[in-house]
Amino acid sequence: MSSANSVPPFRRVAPVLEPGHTYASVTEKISSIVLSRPAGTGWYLAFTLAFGLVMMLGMALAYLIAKGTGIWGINIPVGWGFAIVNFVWWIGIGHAGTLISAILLLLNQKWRTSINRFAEAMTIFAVMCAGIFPLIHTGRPWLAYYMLPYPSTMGVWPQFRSPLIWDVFAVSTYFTVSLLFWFVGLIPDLATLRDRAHSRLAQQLYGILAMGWRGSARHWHRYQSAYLLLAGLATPLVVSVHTVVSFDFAIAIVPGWHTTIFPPYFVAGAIYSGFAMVLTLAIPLRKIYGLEDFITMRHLENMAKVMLATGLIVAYGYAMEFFMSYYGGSKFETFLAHNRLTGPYWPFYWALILCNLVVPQLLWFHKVRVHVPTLFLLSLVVNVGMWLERFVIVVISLHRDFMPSAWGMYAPTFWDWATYIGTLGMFLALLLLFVRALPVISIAEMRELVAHTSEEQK
Amino acid sequence: MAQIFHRSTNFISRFTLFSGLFLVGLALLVLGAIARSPYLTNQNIAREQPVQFSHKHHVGDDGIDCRYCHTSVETSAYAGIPPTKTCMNCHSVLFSNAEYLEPVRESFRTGKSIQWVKVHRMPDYVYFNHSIHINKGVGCSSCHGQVNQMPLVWQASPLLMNWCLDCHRNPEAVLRPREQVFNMDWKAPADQAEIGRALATEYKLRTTAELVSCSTCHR
Amino acid sequence: MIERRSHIYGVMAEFDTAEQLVEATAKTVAAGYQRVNAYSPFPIEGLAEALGFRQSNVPRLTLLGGLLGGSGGFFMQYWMAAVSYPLNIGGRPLNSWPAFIPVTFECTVLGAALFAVLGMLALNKLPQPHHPVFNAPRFGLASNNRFFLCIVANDPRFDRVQTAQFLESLHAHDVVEVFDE
Amino acid sequence: MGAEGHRHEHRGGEEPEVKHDAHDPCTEELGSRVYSLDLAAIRERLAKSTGKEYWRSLEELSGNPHFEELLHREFPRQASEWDESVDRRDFLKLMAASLALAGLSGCGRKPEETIVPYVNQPAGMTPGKPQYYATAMPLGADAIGLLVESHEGRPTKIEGNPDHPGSLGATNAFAQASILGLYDPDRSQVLTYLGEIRAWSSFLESAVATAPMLKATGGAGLRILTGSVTSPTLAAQLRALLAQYPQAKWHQWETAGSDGAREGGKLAFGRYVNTVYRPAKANVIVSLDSDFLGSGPGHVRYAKEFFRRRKLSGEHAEMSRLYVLEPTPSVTGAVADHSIPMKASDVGLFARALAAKLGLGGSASVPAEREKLLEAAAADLQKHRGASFVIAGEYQPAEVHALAHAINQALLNAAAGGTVYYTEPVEMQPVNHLESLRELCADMDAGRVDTLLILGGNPVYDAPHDLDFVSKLKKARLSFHLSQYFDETSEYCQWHIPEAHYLESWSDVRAFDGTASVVQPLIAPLYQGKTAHDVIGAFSDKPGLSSYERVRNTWVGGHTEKDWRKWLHDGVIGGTAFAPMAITSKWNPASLLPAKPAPADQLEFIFRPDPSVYDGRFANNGWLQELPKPVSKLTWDNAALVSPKTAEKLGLTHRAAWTGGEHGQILSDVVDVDLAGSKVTAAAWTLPGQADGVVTLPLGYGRSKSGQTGTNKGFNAYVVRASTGIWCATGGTLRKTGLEYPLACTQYHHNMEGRELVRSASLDEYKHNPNFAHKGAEEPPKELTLYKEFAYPGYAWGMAIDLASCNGCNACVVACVSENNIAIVGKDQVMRGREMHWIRIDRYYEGSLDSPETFFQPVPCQQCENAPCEQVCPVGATLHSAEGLNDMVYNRCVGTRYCSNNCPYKVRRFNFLRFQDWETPALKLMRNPEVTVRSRGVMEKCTYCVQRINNARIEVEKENRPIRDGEIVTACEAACPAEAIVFGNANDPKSRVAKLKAQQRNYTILAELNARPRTTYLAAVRNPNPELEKPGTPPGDKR
Repeated sequence: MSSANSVPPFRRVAPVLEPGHTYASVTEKISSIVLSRPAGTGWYLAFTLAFGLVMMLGMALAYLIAKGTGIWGINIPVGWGFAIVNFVWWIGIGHAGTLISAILLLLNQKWRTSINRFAEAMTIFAVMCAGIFPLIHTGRPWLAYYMLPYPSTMGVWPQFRSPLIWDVFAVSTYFTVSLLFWFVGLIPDLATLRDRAHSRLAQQLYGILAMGWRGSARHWHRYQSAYLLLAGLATPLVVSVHTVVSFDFAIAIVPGWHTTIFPPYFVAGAIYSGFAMVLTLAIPLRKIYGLEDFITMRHLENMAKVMLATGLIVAYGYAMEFFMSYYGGSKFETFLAHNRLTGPYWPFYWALILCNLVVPQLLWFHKVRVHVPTLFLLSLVVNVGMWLERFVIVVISLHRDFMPSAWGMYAPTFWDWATYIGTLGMFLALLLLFVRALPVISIAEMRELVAHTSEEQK
Repeated sequence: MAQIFHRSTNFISRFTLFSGLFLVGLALLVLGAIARSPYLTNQNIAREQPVQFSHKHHVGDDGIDCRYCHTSVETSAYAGIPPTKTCMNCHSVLFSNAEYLEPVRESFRTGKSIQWVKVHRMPDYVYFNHSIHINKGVGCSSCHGQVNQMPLVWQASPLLMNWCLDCHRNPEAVLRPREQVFNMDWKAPADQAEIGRALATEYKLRTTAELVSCSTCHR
Repeated sequence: MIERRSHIYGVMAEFDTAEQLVEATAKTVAAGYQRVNAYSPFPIEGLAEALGFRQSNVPRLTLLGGLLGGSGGFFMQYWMAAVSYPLNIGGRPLNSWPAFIPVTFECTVLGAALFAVLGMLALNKLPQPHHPVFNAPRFGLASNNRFFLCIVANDPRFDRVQTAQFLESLHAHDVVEVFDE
Repeated sequence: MGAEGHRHEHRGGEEPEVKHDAHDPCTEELGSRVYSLDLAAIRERLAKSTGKEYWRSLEELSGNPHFEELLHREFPRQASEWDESVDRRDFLKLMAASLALAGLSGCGRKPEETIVPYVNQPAGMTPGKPQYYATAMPLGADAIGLLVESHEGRPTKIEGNPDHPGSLGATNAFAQASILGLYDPDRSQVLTYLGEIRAWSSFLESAVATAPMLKATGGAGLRILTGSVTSPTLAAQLRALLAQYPQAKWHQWETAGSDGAREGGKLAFGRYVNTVYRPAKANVIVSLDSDFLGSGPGHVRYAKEFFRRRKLSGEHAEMSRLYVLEPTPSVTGAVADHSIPMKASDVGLFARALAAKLGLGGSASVPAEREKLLEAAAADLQKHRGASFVIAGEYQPAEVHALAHAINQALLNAAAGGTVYYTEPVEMQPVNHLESLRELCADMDAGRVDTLLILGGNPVYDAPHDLDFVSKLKKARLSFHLSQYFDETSEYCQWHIPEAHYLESWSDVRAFDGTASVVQPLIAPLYQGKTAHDVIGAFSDKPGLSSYERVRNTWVGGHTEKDWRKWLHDGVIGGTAFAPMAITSKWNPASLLPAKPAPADQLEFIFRPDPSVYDGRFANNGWLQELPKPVSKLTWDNAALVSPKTAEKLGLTHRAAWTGGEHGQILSDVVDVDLAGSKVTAAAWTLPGQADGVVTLPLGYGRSKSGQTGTNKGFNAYVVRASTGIWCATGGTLRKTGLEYPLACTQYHHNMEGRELVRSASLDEYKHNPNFAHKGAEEPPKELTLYKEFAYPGYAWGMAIDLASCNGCNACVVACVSENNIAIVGKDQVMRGREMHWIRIDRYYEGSLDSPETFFQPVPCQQCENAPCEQVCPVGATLHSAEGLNDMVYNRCVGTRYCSNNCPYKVRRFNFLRFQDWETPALKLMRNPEVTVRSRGVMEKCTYCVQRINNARIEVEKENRPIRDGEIVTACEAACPAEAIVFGNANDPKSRVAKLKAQQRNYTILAELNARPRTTYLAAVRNPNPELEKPGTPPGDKR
C-alpha cells in the first residue's frame, strides 16, 4: 500500500515515520515491547540501580522526619535550599510532556505522535518527584494538610494570598489533568494490548484498564472531542503552572525574585529543560528498543530547534534581569546582579551561563542537530544548566538580601544530595516500569499516521 | 475471539468507579465528624475522681458559692483548685470520719496533695483567663454547664477553637449581669439580644476584630 | 456459520481498509438500517457522520465543569478570606481578588477536565468490559488492523438472512453472526 | 482534627526521644571541609601520605600539645550541644515514632492529666499570678539590686530594682542570665569527701573536729581564701573567727578584681578608698582605659546616668563628651565621642602627660600624633572644671588611678557636689589580692597551712600560673572548697561543698556606693547548696545558726521587725549608702619614677574578663556562651584579639566558611601564644579599633572542669597569665601555626553597603540640621497605596530605639531569651546560621579600619503594618492583630520558612531541629509559663512581649480603665541600662514612644520597601570635639 522507493533517498528532512509500515507492523512492533519482548539484563541492572536510589530516598525522608529540616544546609537567611531548587527543576521538566502532547496536537504537528506518550509519562513522573519537595521542605510535614481548604475545628482557612497555596492548587491540578490526558490517550492502546495479550492475567489487567474499549465510531467521535478539549485545557494549564511556580519568587520582595519577567521566562525555561529531558530519554530509548523508524531524526531535530528557541527566550530573560537591575536603580537589585557575577557563588552563575547560553548555540548548526551523540550530550548539559539556574535564583538571591548584618551562606549537606539523587532514582524506576508495562508510543495514533502517510503517497 | 469478562463486570466496574468517588467523600465527612466527636473532645464524659466529690451536693444542695473553693477565679487566669485545707475547713467537723473522705484526711495528714483528674483541658498554647471572662459577665455555666447538677463533673462544651470563636464573635448571646455570673441556673431571657448588646457596651467589650485576633489567646 | 441456541446480537461484516468501511457504512445507512455500528482501530474521519451521529455533548459538559469549578473556586476563597474569618494579612484587603485569580483558574481547568473525561466515559457508557461484539471470532483485530460493521438485531429492518446477504454484497472480507449468550 | 498541632507544639514526651551523640551525621557535608581539622583525620592523612609538607606539619602538630588539646576537645563535643542527634540503635524506633506522629496527628486522644493543688496554700499567693521579690546579685566587689519574678514559687525572670542605686530598674547580661545559672542541672548536687558522697552532718563533724587542734595552735594552720567580700555578715563572721583564732589568716583572691584601683587609692590618699562617679553631672569624661559603662562596679548605674545626660529631645540638645583611650574595644569605647586605640602601657603615659598638661607637675611626652588629642582633652577638662572627670580603668596600674584621682582633685571634680566623691571601701577587707594570694601560696609551700577553706572562687583555674597554686594546694593537710560546680579547684580539695546560688541563699551585700541589700532566697536550694555563712559558721564558736538568723542578726539590732520587712520589700537597707569622705590627695604625680614607653616592636599582651563568661564563673551558662560578644560578635569561644595592622604584620587572616558564611562560621588562623614561660594555642581574631601591637587574651574560657556547656570551650588564657603581668604583659611572642579553627560569629560583615541602616551625625550637624536622618530613601506617601489602609483605632503598639544611647551591652538580648523561653542551639548550629535570638544587636563600623566609629543597632521584629511575611504564609500562621501586632501563631505554623525569606529585616528564627530541651526537669521549672515553648519545625520571632501586653490589658480592663503609658514594659526595654528602647502606644500622643517617634531623628530602616514598621529608630548623635577631626566618614560605606 505504501511505496518508500518513490521518495528520493537524498532528502534533507527526515520523515516522521520511516516508510514501509502497516497497521499491523506498528501494532506488532510497539506492543511486542510490552507483551513478548523479555526484559534484558540491561533493564534489570538499570532497575536495580534505580530501586537502590529509591531506597536511599526513603532513608533520607525517614531521617528528615525523625530529626527535622535541620539535617539540610538551610539556615537563616537561606531558608530555601535544594528542596525548592529541585521542586522547580522537576516541575519544569514535566512541562515538555504536556507541551508536546497538548500544544503540538492543537498545532496539528504530526511529529509529536511518536514521542508524546513517553513525554507525558515523563511529565507525570517528574511531577511526582516535584510534588515530594514542597511537602517535605516544611518543618512539620505531618501538618501539611493545613494548606488544604477543609472545614477544620479551628475555624481557620488557608491564606489564599500566598503563592504556596497557589502551588498546591496548580501542581495538584496539573498532576490530575496530566494523568487524565495520559490515560485517555492510553485507552485504545490498552484495548490493543488486551486483544493481543496471551496470558489470561494480562488480558484481564489490560481489559479492566481499557474499560471495554471496542473502537466504535461513536466512541471515537466523543473520544476525540474529549481528547482535543483536554489538550485545549492542558495548554493554558501548563503555562499557568510554571507561572505560579515563578510567583513563589516574583511575589516575594527579595531582590532577584521580585521581578515581572519571571513568568514568561520560567515557562520558557521549563520547556527548555523539558525538551532537553525528552531528548535525554528518547535517544537511548529509540536505540535500545529499535524505534528509530518511529522516533526519527526529524523528531530529534525538531526538539533541538525548540530547545534553541526556548533557550534564546531564557537568554533574553537573563539579559532583562540585568538590564532591569541597573535601569531600575534599586541598590538592592544592583547589588544582587553584581553579587551573581562576582559574589561567592560566581562559579555557579558562570557555569549556568555556559550551560544554558553558550553551549546550546551549537544547535544553530544542522550538523549538530542531526548528530545524535552530540545532541544527547547537549541535552544533558542543558539539564544541568537549568538546575543551576534554579540554584542561582533561590540561593544567590537569599544569601545576601537587605540587611548586611544577616548575610550568610548556604552549603548542601549529605542529606540534601541524598534526597535529590533519590528522586532521580525514583524517576528512573517509574520510567523503567512504564517501558515494560505500557506502549511507549501511541499505537492508535501511529495507525492514523500510517493511514495518512499512505494517503499522502497515493 | 472470546469474552474476557462476564456480563456482570459491566455493572461492577461502573459501580466501583462511581462509588469510589463517593466513598472518598464519605471518608472525609466521617473524619470531620470524629474530630468534633466527644471521642476526641472528651465532651460529656464524666471523670472518676480520687475523692467522691459531688458538685451536685456541695453546690446544688448545700448552695456553696463557686468562689468558696475556686478562690482566684475573679482575679487570676486560673480559677484555682482548692487546697486540702479548704476541704478540711468543714470536714474536720462534718463527716469527720466518713470512709470516703479518708483520701482528704490522709492528704491533710501527710501533706501529700490529692491528685484530681483534669476535666477541662486546654492545649498549652491556649492562654485562657478566667478572671476577665467573669469580669465581663460571662457566667460559669456558659462554658461549664450546670455544674450544680453534676455529681461527677464532665466537660460540658467541646472546647474546640470554633466554639471559642462563636462566642468571641458574638458575646452578646451569653453576656449576663455581673451579679448573675455565678448563678448556675441562669437562663438567657427572651430579650437576651438587647440585654446582651446593652451589657456589651456597659462592660466596654473589645471589638470583634480584637476578640478574634490570634494573640488574644495564643502567644 | 455457527448454529447456537442463544439470542442473536447482530450480524457483523469485516473489511480490510478504512475506505471500504466508510463506503459500506454509508450504503448500509442509505439502505435504511438504523441500528448500525462501525468499529475501527483508529478514528476515521466521516465514519461517525456516515452513521448519522452528529453532535457529541462532551464540549457542553466541559464548559459546565469549567464554570462550576471557576465560580466555586473564587467564591470559596472569597468566603474563607472575607466572610468566614476575616483577618488582616499584612494590610492587604480582605477580598484581595487579584490574588485569588490563580486558584480560580486552576479550579476552572480541573473542573473542566474532570467533566470532559468522566462525561466522555459516561456518554460512551464506559466502562463496559463485556460486550456481545467481543464474541465475534476475529473482532480482536478491531484494535489492530481490521474494520468492522455491525447491524444490530433490534433494528426494525433486521433479518438474519437478508441482512447477512446485504453485508456480503458490500464486498465484506467475511460476515458473521454475533450472539449474545 | 480537633487538637491539630498542639501535640507537636508542646508535649515534650511526644517528640521523638533522642539521645545525645557525639557524631552527628549532618556534619558530613560539602560545606564544612573545616571538619578535616579533626586531629584524627590529620593523623590519617599523615599516615597515608609522604612528602615534605606533611612531615613539616607533623612536626608542628607533635611539637604542640596545646594545639592537640585544642583540637581534641573541639569537634566530638560540638554536635552534642543542643543539636540532638540520632543514635543508630534508636534510628528505626525514632522513625516509627515520627511516622506515627505524622499519621496520628489528626486523631489522637488527649492523655489524661492530673491537677495537684496545695495542701495548704501559702498566704498571699494566687495561682497563676506571678509574685515579685527584691534581692541582690553580688558580683565581684559590686552588687546589683533585683526584682525577681516568681511563678508558683519558681523564679523565672530577673528585673532590675528601681529603688536600688546600682540598678535604677535596669540590669546587665550577667544578672539576666543568672536565672539559668540557678537551674543549671550541671551544678554540683552533692557534698563530697575525696570524691565520696557525704552528708552535711559529716562535714559539720569534721569541721568541729578541727576545733581542738585549732584552739591549741590559735588557728595557726587555718587559712581562709575568699573572693572580694562585700557581705557585712560574712565579714563579721570571718572577723569573729579570726578573733577566735588569732593565728589564722584570711586571704582574698578576686581574679577579675582591681588591685590597681585599690592601690591607686592608697597611693593617692594613703588609704583604701572607694570612688563613686556622677556621669549625670559630667560634661566631659576622659576614660583612661575604663569600661565604666559596660563592666566594673556601678556600671549599670553609670550607664543610666551617662545616657540620661545625653538624651536629645526637641528642646534639649546638649550632650556630655566622652573620650576613651583603650587598648581593646569595649562597649564604652564604642559609644565614645572619641575613642582612641592606645596600648595599655601608653595609657599610663598619656595620663602622666595629661596631668602635666593640667599643671599637676610631673612630665611626660606623648607621640606627636597624640599631641592634638592631649591638647583638646586637657582644654575640655579645664573648661569644665568641676563638671568633668577622669576615670582610670580597673585593669590599669595603681599610678594611673592615682593620676586620675590627682587630676579630679585638681579640677575640683571631687569637691563637694562634684562629679566624683570618695567613700569608705565597699569591700569589707580591702587588700592587695595578688600579694594576699602570693602569701597564701608561700605559707602552703612552707607547709604552714593545715586547714584551708576556699569559699567560692576557683584558684586552681584562675590563679597566676607562676604561683603554681595546685602543687602548693596539695601540701595543705585538709582543704575545703565551697563552689557551685565541682570545678578544677574542687578536684584538688578533699572536701567539696555545693554552694547555694544567690537566688537560693540568705545573705547581704553592699553595692558600688555602699548601699546594702539583703539577699533573700526565691526558692529553697535545688541541689542542697550551702552558703559561705553556713561553712564559716561550722568552724565558728556558734555553729547551728542559719544564714537567715546570721543575716538578720547583723541588721535588726536596734531596728523593728517592720524595718526588716521594709528592707526585704524594698531590696535596699535605707541609709546604708556610704557618706562622701572629705579627703584630699597629697600625692604629687611628680613623685612618679619616669616611665619609658614600651618598645614599639614588642607585642603587648593584655588580659580582660570575657564580656560573656566574665572570669570563667559563667562558663557553663549557655545563654551567655551563645551571646554574641558586644564588639566581636563571637559566640562559644574566646579568641586572641589583634588589630588589623598587627594581623597583617603577623599574616593572620580569617575567611567565611561555606557553611553559615559571614553569618555563622568563620575560619580563623590558629596561633601559638608564648608568654611568661608558658604557652597556649588560640584562635586569632582581627578587631577594628584594637590598638596596634596589642593582643587581647580574654579570660574565662578553656575550662577543663565546668559542666556540659562550659567545659573545653575556647582557650585558657590563665595558662599564660603570670603574677608579673596580671593585666598587661610584654616579652611574649605570637606565632601562626598555619592551621585554621572555626569560630561561630553571628555578624562577620560589618559594612552597611550604603544602605543607611544606621544614620548618625555629630551634635553640631544635628543642631544645624535636626532632620539629617531623612536624606536617604523614604517611605512612599500613604496616598499612593492601592489598598484601603487598615485602621488601628485602639492601641497601636510601637517601639522606638535610640541609637544614640545603645552601647550594645547585650542585656536586652539575654532578657529576651529569659522572658520568651528562647532555646540555645550550640556552637555547631550557630555556625550554621541558626541562632534563635529574637533581638539581635547589629554592629556596624564607620571610618578607618584602625580606629573606626562603632554603632550598635538592636533589631527586634519590626512589626511591619504591611508585613511582607504575612502575605506569603500559606496557612495564615503569621498575621496582624487588631492592635497592629505582627502575631506569630506557633500552633498553626507548618514551617515553610517563606516568611523568613520574605522578611527584609531577617528577624525571624526557625526551629530547624528540636532545639528546646524537653527532658531536663530543672529547665522546665525555669521557663516562663506565659509563653509557649516552641518545638521543632516552627517559625518564631519577637512578639513585643505580647504576653505582657495581654496580662496588662486584662488587669486594666478589670479596673475598667485604659492602659497607662509605661504600664507595659517589654523585656528588652526593662533590662536596658541606657533606656535606648521605648515601647508604648503610638496612638497616644502623650506616650513616651509617640514623643520619640515625633522627633526628627526618628527614621525607619529600609523605608523604601513600604513595609511600615512599628519599630523605628532615632538616629545616633555623637558629640566629638570640634577641635579634633571627627573620626570616620559620613554614614555608610567604608569597610
